[in-house]
Amino acid sequence: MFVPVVIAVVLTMGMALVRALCGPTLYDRILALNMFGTVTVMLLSVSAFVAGRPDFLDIAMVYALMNFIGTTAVLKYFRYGDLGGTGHDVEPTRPEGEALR
Amino acid sequence: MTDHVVLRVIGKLLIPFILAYGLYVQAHGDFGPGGGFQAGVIVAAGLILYGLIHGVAATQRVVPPRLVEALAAVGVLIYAGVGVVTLVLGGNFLGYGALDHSPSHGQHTGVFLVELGVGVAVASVMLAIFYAFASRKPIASGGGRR
Amino acid sequence: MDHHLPVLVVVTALVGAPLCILVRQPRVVWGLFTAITWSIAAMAVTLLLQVLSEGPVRYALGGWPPPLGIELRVDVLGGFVLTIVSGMAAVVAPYSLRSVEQEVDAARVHQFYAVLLLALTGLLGLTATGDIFNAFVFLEISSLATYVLVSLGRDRRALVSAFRYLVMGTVGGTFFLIGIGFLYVQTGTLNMLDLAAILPQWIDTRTSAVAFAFLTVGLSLKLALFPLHLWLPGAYSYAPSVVSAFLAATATKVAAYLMLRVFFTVFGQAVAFGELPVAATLPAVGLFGALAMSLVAVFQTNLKRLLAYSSIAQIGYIVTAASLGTQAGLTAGIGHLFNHAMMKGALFLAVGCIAYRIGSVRLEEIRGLGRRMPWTAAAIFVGGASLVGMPLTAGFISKWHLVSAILAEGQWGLVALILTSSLLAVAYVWRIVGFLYLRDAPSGAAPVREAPLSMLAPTWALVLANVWFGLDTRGSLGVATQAALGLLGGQP
Amino acid sequence: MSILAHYNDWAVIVLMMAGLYIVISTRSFLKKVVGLNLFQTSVIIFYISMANVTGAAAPIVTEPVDAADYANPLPHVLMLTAIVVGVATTAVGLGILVRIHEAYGTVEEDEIVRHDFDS
Amino acid sequence: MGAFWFALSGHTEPLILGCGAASIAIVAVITHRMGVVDREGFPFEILFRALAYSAWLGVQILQSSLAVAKVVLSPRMAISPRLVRVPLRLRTDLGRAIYANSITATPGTVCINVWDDHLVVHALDEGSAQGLVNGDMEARVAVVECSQREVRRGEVD
Amino acid sequence: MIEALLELLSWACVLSGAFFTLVGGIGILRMPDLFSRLHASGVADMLGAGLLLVGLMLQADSFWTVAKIGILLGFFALTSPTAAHVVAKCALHTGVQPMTGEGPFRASRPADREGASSKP
Amino acid sequence: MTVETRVLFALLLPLLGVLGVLLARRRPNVREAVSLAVGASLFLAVASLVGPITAGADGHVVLARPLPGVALELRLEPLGVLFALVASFLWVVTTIYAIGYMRGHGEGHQTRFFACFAGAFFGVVGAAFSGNLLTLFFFYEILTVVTYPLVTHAGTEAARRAGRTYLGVLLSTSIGLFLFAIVWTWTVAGTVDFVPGGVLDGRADRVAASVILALFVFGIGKAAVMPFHRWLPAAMVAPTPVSALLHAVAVVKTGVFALLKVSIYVFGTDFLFSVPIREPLLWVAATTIVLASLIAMRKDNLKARLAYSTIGQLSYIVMGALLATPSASVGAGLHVVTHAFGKITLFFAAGAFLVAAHRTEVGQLRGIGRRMPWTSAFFLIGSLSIIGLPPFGGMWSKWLLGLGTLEAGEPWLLGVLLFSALSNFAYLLPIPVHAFFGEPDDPSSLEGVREAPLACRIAMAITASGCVALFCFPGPVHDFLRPVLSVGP
Amino acid sequence: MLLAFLLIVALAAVVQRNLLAVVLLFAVYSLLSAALFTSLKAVDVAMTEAAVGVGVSTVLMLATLSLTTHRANRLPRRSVLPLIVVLATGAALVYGTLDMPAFGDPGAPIHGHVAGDYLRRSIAETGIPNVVTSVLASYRGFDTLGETCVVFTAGLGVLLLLGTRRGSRGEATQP
Ligand code: NA
Ligand code: NA
Repeated sequence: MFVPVVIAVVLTMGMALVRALCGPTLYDRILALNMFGTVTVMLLSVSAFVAGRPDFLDIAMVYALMNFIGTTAVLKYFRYGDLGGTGHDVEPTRPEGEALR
Repeated sequence: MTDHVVLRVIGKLLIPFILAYGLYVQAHGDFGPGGGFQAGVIVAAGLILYGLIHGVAATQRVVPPRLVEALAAVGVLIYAGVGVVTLVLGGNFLGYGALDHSPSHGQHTGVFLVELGVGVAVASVMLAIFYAFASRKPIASGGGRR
Repeated sequence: MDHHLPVLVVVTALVGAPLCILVRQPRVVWGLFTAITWSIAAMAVTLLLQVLSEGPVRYALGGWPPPLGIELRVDVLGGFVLTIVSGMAAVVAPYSLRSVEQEVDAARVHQFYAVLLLALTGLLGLTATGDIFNAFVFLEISSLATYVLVSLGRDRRALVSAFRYLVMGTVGGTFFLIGIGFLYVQTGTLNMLDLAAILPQWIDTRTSAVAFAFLTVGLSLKLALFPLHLWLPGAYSYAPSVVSAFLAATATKVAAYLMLRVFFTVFGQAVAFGELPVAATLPAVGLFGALAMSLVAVFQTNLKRLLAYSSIAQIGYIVTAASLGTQAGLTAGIGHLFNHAMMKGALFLAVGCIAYRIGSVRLEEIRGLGRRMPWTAAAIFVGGASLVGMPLTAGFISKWHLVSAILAEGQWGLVALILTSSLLAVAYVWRIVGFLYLRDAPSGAAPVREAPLSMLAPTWALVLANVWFGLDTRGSLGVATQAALGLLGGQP
Repeated sequence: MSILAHYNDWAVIVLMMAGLYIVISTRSFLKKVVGLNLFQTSVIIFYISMANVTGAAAPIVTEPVDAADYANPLPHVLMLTAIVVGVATTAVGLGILVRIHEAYGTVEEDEIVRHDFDS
Repeated sequence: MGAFWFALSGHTEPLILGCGAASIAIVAVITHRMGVVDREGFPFEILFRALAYSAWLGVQILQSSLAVAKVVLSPRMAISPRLVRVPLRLRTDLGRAIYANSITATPGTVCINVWDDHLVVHALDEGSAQGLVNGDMEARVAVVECSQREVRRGEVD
Repeated sequence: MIEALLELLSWACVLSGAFFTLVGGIGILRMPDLFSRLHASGVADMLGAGLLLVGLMLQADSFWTVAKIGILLGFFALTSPTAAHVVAKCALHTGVQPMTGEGPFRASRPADREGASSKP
Repeated sequence: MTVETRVLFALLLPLLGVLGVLLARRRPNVREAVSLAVGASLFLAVASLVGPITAGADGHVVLARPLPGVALELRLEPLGVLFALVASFLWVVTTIYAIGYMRGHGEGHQTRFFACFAGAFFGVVGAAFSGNLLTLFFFYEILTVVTYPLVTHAGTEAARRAGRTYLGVLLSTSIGLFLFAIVWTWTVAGTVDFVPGGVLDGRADRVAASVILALFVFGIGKAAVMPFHRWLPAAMVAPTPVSALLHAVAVVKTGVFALLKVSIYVFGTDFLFSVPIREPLLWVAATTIVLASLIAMRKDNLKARLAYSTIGQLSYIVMGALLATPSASVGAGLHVVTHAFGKITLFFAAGAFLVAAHRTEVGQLRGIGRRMPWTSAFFLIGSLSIIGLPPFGGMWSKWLLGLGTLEAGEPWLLGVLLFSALSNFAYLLPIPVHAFFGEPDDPSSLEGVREAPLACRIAMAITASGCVALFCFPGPVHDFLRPVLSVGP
Repeated sequence: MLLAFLLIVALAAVVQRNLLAVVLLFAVYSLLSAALFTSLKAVDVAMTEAAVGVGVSTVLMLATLSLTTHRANRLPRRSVLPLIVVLATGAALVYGTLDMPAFGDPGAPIHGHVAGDYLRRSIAETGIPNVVTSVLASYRGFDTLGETCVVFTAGLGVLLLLGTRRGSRGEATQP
C-alpha cells in the first residue's frame, strides 16, 4: 500500500532535483532544495512506518530542522552576503514597484 | 534579518523548541537514534538560527564567546574526567562499571556522563565555529591585501 | 599505577589541552604545558623500561576484553616511539616560551598550546593503541592539530601550505579508512592482534591485497613518502619555529611507525614480504625519493625549506630500511627514526633561534652568522654533520646500519643510491655551513645577539644527544634491535 | 558469485572517485573542500552498506538477540566518528580558506601561485 | 514545554525526567537571555484559539490546493500571476506573522512583503487575489491574537 | 467499525498526500517563473506533507508516535510558509521580477534570469 | 706518562693549538708563538713514541665505541708514527715559513688560517694513529673539512670555485667509495680493525675483494689516483704554506698512507697478490705517473707544475702499496718521507718567488737566481731529490721501489719509473738552471727584487738539509719500517 | 534509486563550476546519503549526517562563500593525470570488492565475531538498548573520546585562525 506513496515521493524528489539543477535563478534552486528536503522528510516518515520504527521520526525531525536552518542561511547569504550581520537594509526599498496592482 | 517580521516571529516561536528538542536527543541517545553529538549540533543549530535572524552580536550577548570556549574545554574534561574517576575508583580507564555497585548501573551512569561531555563540547565548538565565521567581515573579492 | 601507564601517557596530554583553555594566562599555560610534557616524558621512559624488562604491555580500555573493546598495546617499538615523541615535546617546551611569545598573538597563546598538546595527544595515542580504527582517530587528531599549527606561521604562504597539507592529509586519512574497511569486511575485527590472527586465512584474497595497498598509500601520504610529499616542504617551511621542530622530529616518524605496525604486526612479515610486493618496490621508491629530494634540497635558498626537503629524503631512508623486511633493515630503520628525530629536532630548533633573532631564514640573510651567533651556528654545524653521517654523530650510526643492511641483501643499486644521496646531503649541509662561516655578513646588517638561553639550551641538548648517540648506541640501536626483534617475533 | 552481488559497492566506488576527482582536478580551493566531503561521505556510505544485513532491523535491541536479525552496529559507530572527523576537517579547511582569501584576495590555486611563485 | 518534552520522550525513568526538567530550565535561561520571553511573552493562551483557526485554515488550504492542482495539471496552464497590495490592520508582529504565513500557506497566494499598513502578495490568478482583499482571513487572525492586541498595542516597534 | 473507518481515512489521507506531493513536483517543473513555482511547492509542502503526516498519525499505534508526528506537523506548518515567504522576499529584493499578465507562459522570459547577486 | 697518555696527548695537542690560536687572535705574535710551540711539542710528543714502538708497545686508546664491534680507537704502528713524525716536524718548519710568508704577503684572516692549520693536524695525527678503518675515515674527513677554509682562503670567486672542486671530489670519493668499501669490509669480515696480515683473507671471495680494493684505491681520493686527481691542482689557489705542507705533505700523504695501511693491514700483502684487480690497478697507477708527468711539462704556472708532479709521485707510493713486496712497501713508506722533504722545499721556494718577486709562472723566473740565490739553490736541491739523484734522499725510495717492481715480477713498471725520472728531469731541472744562468726577458723587472724573508730562508734550509740527511742516514727509517713487513702469515 | 540520485548529484558536482551550486549540490548529496543510511538501518548515522552534512557543513561553506567569493572558477586543468589517478584508484577498489561477501549477506564474517557479541551482550552488560550508543560510548568509548578531541581541536583551530571578535582580522600576513 505504501508502494505508490513511495513512488510518488521519489518521483517528486527527482523533479525537485531537476529544478535544483536547472535553476534558472538561484532562488529557484533554493526553493527546489527546500522542497526536496520536505519531500525527503516525508519519505523518512513513511519508511519509519514501513520499518515499524517510529524512532525514525526523530531523524525526520532533525532533517526538517536542518532543512529550515540551511534554507535560512542560504537566503541570508544571498540577500546580505554576510552571515553574521544583523541583516538590516540600510534604506528600505520597495522593489515591487511597477508590477504592483 | 530583523526586518523580516515573519521570520523573526516564527524563529522566536521555534528556537525554544529546537533547544528542547536538542536536549531531548541528548537524553534519549540510549533508546533511539541520537546522543551527545547530534544533540550538540541541534542545540548549536538553534542558537545559530538566532544568530542568523538577529546577527552574531546578539547571539554573543546571549552566550558569550569566552563562555563557549570554556564550555568546549569543560565538555572534553567531563569525558576524560569520567575516565580518570573510573581509574581512581579502581577500574580501567573508562571502565564505567567502577562507578556503581552494579556494573550495569555504572555503565548507564558512565554513558550518560560521557554523552553529556560530548554534547557540551560539540554544542560549544559548533557555536564557536559559527562565531568565528560569522564575526569575520567579508571583504571585496578580487582586491585582497598583499 | 604502573599498570595504567599506557593510558596515562595519552590522557595526560589530552586533559592538558582543555586545562590550557580554562587557564588562559599565557605564562601559566606555558608552565602547565612544560609540566605536562615533562611528566609525560617521564612516564614514557618508565614505560619503555618496563616494556624492555617485562615484555609488551596490554591495557584493556573500559575493562572490555579485546577485541570487544579497544586495547592499548605498547611493545618495545611503541615504547621507543612514545619516548621519542614525548621527549621531543619536553625539549621543545622550554624553547617555546620565548619563541611562541614572539610568533603567536598573546590572546591566542593558550589556544596554541592547547592545540600543540592535542597534536601530542594524537601522536601518543596513535603509538599506544592496539586497535587500527583507534589509530585512525588519533592520526586524525594529530593531523588536524598539525594543519592548524602550520597555518599559524607568519608568512601568508603558511596558510596555503596548511591548506594543501590538509587536502593531502585528508585524502591520505580517507585512503587509510578505506583500507581499514576492506580489512574489516573480511575479518570482522579491528584489533591489530586479532587481525593478525584472522588475516592469514584470507590473505590470498584480492580484498586483502587492496586493503594493504590503500593502507600503504594512505600512510605514505601522511608520512610524505616521495612522490606523495608535496605538502611537506611548505608546511615545514612556513610553520612557526616550535611547530616545525616538533613536527619534523615526530609527526612523520609516527606515521612511519604506523606503517611498520601495518606491515609487521597486522599483515606480518611473512605476508607483507612474501605474498605482497613490498620488498620489491618500497625500498627502491624510498631511495629514489631520497635521491631526488636531496637533489632538490641542494638548490633551496630558504633554510627551513632546505631542511624540509632533507626530511623527505630521510623518510625515504627509513622506509627503505624498514621495507627490506630483514631484521637488520628494521633495526636500521627504527634506529634512523630515532636518530633523525634528534638531528632534525636540533637543526630546526637552531634555525628557530636564527628566525627569532633576525626574522628570516633565507640563506642570503644568514651570511657570516657564525661569528655573530656562534652557539646557534655551531649547533647547526654539528646537526648538519650528523645529517651527513659524520662519524661520532648519530647520523653516522644510522647510515652505517642502513648500508650494511642493504649490503646484506646484496642490493648494489640501492647502495649506490644511498651514497649518492649522502653526497648530496654533504652538498646542502656544506652550503649552509659555507653561508654561516665563510661569507661575510651582509653590509649594513643590524647587530645580532646570540639567541636567549632558554632557546639555546634545548637546542644544545639535542645537539649533544646527536653526539651522545653517535658514541653510545645502547640507548638508540640497542633498543631499536629489541624493537625489531619484537616486531618480527610477533610477541604477544 | 554473482556480479550483481557488488553493484552497490561499485556505485559507491564511482561516488568516491567523483569526490576524489574533484579534489585532484579542480583549482578552486573551496571546491576541493567540497570534493573532500563528497569523498568522505562516499566512504561512509561504503561502510554503512557493508554493515547492511538483508531484511534486518536497526541495531536497537531490548533483549539479547541473534546477530543476523540486526544491522551490524560497529560500522555505524565507526562512521559516526568518521563523520565528525570529516566535519572537523571541513571547518578547519574553510577557516584556512577564509584567511587565504584575506591574504591573497582569491581562493583559486593558479592565482595564488602567481602571487607567491614558490609556494 | 513539559508537555513537549514528554510528548517526545515517552520515558518515565527518573533520570530521563530529571533531564527533562534540567533541559527545560536550560532552555528557559537561554530564551530569557535572548529576550524572547520579555518582549512578547509566550503565547500559551492563544494555543486553543489557534487550533480552531488552523482547522479552518486547513480547509482553505485544501480548497485552494485543488484549484492550483487543476492549474498545474491542465495542459495549458491558465494562470494570470500578479502582485496585489492587501491592506493590513493587524498591529502586533505575531498577528502579522500568522497572517502572512497563512496567506503563504494557502496555495495560490504567497505573501512577499510586510509593510506597515499593507502586505504585498503574489497571486496565481484573479480568484485567489480576491479572496484575500475581502479580509476574512485577517479577521480570523485578529480573533486568534485579540487578547494580545490590547496588551501590546502601544509597544509595536 | 471505527477502526476500519480510521484505516480507510488514513489511507485516503496518505494517498492523497502522495498525490498532492506529486502535483507539487510537477508544478515546480512546469510553472513558468519563480513566484508561481512557490505556489506549487506550497501544495507539496503544506497539503502533501500535511495529509501524509495526518494519515500516518491515524495509523500510529502509540500515543508517542502520534505526538511526534504532531510535532513534526506543527514544525512544518510553521517553517514551510516562512521559508517560502523569505525566498520570495529575498528574490524580489535582489531584483528578480515576477512575470504578470495572462498565461500561457513559455519557460524563458527576460525576467526569468539569474538573480543579480548570483551572477558569476 | 704511559704510552697511551702520550698518544692521547699528541692527538689533543693540535686541538689545544686551535684553542690557543683563537684565544690569542688579537695578538699576532702570541698567536704564532702558540702555533710554533704546539707544533714543536707535537713533534716531541710523537718523537717520544718512537722508542716504545720499537719496543713493541701499541698505545691502544679507545675513544668511543659507537657500534658493537666497531670502536673509534687509536693504535700505534711504525708506519703511522713515522708519518706523524715527518708531518709534525714539517709543521714546525712550515709555521716558521708561514709567519714570514703571511706577513710578507699581507694576507687577511690569519687567525682562521692558523686555527685551521692546527685543526688539520688534528686530522693528520688522528689518521696516522688510527687503529681501524672507521677511525681513519673519521680523521680523513676532518682533514678534508678543516682544510676547505684554507683552500678558499682568498675568498674570491675563483677560490670558492676551486674549493667546490676540492670538496666535491674529496667528499664524493670518500663517502661514495671509501665509506662504502669500509662498510663492505665490515659486512664481509665482521671487523674493520687493522690487523697485521689483513682481515679479508679467507673471508672475501676474489670478486668482492677486487671490488673492495678498487673502491679503496679510488675512494681514497687524497691519493689523487687519476681520474680523481682534479682536486689537487684546484687546491693550488691556497696560500703557498698550505700548498706546501698540506698539499705536498699532510693531506696527500694521508691519502697514500691510508692506502698503505689498507694494503698491509686490511688485505695483507699475501692476499693482495691473489686479488685479480691488482694488475689493472697497477696499470692505473702507472698511467697516472706517466700522464701527470706529461701534463706537468706543459704547465707554465709553477704551483700547477708542482701539483702535477705531486700527483705523479703519489702514484709511486700507490704503486708500492699495490706491489706489496717488502722492498716496494718499505720504498713506498720511505718515499712518503723523502718526497715530503723534497716537495716541500720546492713549494717553499715557489712561495718565496711569489712573496719576494711576485712571480708565479715558470717563464718569469729566468735570471732570478742572481737576485735570489738561496731560494734558487734550495729549489735545485729539492728538484734533484725529487728526480732521485744522489746525494739526496729521493734516491733511496726510488731505488727500493724499483727493486720492488722486479721482486713482484713487473719489470715493465721499472720502465715507467725510469720514464718518470727522466720527465722529472725535464720539467724540474730547467727551472733552477734558467734561474741561475738564463737571461730575463725584461731585465728591468728584476730591479727591486730581493731575497725572500729570513723566516722563509730558514725553513727552506731546514727542509733542504733534510733531503741531504735522508740520503746519508736512511738506515733508521728503513729499520724502523722493517717490522711492518716482517709480520705476516 | 537513492544511489542513482546520488550518482547524478555527484556527477553534477564534478561538472558544475559555480561554487554556490556546488555547495548546494553537496547539501543535496548529504541529504540523499542520510536517506540512504536510514534505508540501510543506520539510524544514528543518518541523523548525524543530516545534522552535519545538511546543517553544519552547508552553513560553514556558505559562510566561507560569503567571506570569500562564489565566483565561478575557471576551467579545470586540462590534464588527464587526475583522471588516470582516479580511474586507477577506482579500478583497484573494484578489484578489491571482487572477493568481498555479497551485499547484505547475513553470513558474512563481518556480522559475526565482535558485532555479534555486541548485539548479544549490550543490553545485559550496559542496559542500553541502542547498541550503537553502547558501543560508541562504552565498548569503544576511547574512540569517542578521540572524536571529542577532534571536535575540540577543530573548534580551537578555527578560533586560532579567525577569532571571534566582530570584524576581526588575522594579524598582518606578509608575503
Ligand atoms: Na546514540
Ligand atoms: Na501559498
